[in-house]
Amino acid sequence: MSAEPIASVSDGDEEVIELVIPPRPDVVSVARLVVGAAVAMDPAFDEERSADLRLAASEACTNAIEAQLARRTGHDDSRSIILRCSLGRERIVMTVQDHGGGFDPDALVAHPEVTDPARLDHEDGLGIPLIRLLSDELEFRDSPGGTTVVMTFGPRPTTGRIG
Amino acid sequence: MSAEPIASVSDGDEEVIELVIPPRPDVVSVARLVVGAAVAMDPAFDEERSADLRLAASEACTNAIEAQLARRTGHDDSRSIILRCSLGRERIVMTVQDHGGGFDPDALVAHPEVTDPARLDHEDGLGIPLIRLLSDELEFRDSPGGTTVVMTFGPRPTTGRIG
Amino acid sequence: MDFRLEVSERDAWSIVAVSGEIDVATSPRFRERLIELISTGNHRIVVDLRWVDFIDSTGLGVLIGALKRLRSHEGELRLVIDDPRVLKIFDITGLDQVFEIDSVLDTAAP
Amino acid sequence: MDFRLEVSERDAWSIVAVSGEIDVATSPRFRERLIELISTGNHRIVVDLRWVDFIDSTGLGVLIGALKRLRSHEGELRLVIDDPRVLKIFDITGLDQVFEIDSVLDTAAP
Ligand SMILES: Nc1ncnc2c1ncn2[C@@H]1O[C@H](COP(=O)(O)OP(=O)(O)O)[C@@H](O)[C@H]1O
Ligand SMILES: Nc1ncnc2c1ncn2[C@@H]1O[C@H](COP(=O)(O)OP(=O)(O)O)[C@@H](O)[C@H]1O
Repeated sequence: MSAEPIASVSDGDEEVIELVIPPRPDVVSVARLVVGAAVAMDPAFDEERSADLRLAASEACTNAIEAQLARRTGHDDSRSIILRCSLGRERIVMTVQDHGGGFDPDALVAHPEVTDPARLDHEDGLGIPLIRLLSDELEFRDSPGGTTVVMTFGPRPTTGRIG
Repeated sequence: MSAEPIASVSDGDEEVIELVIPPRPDVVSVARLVVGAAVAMDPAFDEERSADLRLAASEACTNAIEAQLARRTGHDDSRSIILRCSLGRERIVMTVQDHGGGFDPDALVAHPEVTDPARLDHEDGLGIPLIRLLSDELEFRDSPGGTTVVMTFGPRPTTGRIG
Repeated sequence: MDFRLEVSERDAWSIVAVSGEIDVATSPRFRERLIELISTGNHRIVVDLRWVDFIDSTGLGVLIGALKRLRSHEGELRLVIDDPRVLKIFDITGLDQVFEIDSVLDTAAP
Repeated sequence: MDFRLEVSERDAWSIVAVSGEIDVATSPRFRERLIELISTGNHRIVVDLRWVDFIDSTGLGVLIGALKRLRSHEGELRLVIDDPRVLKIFDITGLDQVFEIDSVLDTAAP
């Protein structure tokens, strides 16, 4: 390495960190680590907001992995999952792309509210509602062989509740 | 998420984790985190060997970033750096690809040995010798616009010394 | 990944102390262990989450499943949480109204 | 990234306690601080690396530069290292023969 301190990169409009992982449950923690490190690059996002992004990343990657590993129509369990964080001005766009065969988010049937005793019959179904709450914008796009979840985050931490 | 435990991926021959980062000094720590997590997926590599791989990754990514940020012929400071860990059977191949304009590793002039007082005139020049020592195999390949460093590691920790 | 689970007894309660991260990789072990405890007759369970750094919806699902099983046995489930980051996910999902949550072990297993 | 540096005085010695990770991102601050100390007349320096989790060749380069500057002032540089992972990089580079390394602060700054 040179002895001189390195000039920092000319501040472009956007910086991208991308992580490509196999569809294995034990790499979701790696995804969270990378998201935490990416968020730390923007001082507008504090520790609490960083936790929101790590949680959203965890949920989206978990869904992507589950879709690819499930024996579902069109799934491809050999393909990688791509997590991408694009850092703009006080705005982070996080995308998770899978090859899980795709799904229709509008066709999802909502479970009863959590305070309804019948809700206890379902261990699942909290992932997408959490992502929706944590992000400022959420979009599910069809992409070749699967889905790309596009989540946009501003620096303000979540305060609302599901439902 | 489904309530059932997920079946693990059918054990292919190789699993790949890839990290794409901008050429910024503060992302080298992210590269180390990802390498640490990748190595942890292979139980044949212990904590000491994992430290070897993290150090080698740090050195290679630092060189890649410095080459891209230096005003050197052919460098491109807007391009990403790609770190890839391929996990095979008790063997990890780590590559770092940059767009730093390339260099000739054989033309590097070695500094005096560290015990020679004249060595103190150089703060640099320890990176590649360290990578060479830590890895089982090291290769510098020309790649479009820059270099791809290919490092191969077995599970045995380093015990030698430079020089 | 960092995940550990220890079970101890305290009067009528089984205390399940979890540490590390509860996610899709670790929750199968968490679920298995809770089901095993409940099916061997431990129907008053405290899950101590004070050393948990991270929990996502997979972990919440395990706790929901445990609560359902325990209720069907007239049992009880209590959680110990003192980290505001962990508490937040119960808060925003509304699950803080479903689980009995204490911040210290002494009041959870009196 | 996690990097902190604190300077204190102890008899004739300046003690520079570093914690966190020393790499290309943090070593410029490390280098600057050492140069500043030396140029303001502190010529007996202990760098306490006991709370350092990681150091690479960039960090070693900073220490080499500091040693050279101190020698030119008839000064002294000592290191305190107790973590075998940190010691290893000094060992494999041969720099353990170049720096005076102690494992406790008391013998480094007597
Ligand atoms: N990826 C790279 N692209 C271009 N030049 C490189 C690259 N890696 C190393 N070099 C050259 O090799 C030299 C020696 O590298 P190294 O041993 O790591 O020491 P240092 O980086 O401290 O100079 C560097 O100074 C640089 O000129
Ligand atoms: N990336 C995806 N690809 C395919 N199906 C998905 C994807 N994400 C979500 N789904 C579907 O939507 C359902 C609801 O997702 P979610 O709210 O995260 O709850 P859970 O994952 O616990 O079921 C999933 O069960 C799955 O059927």
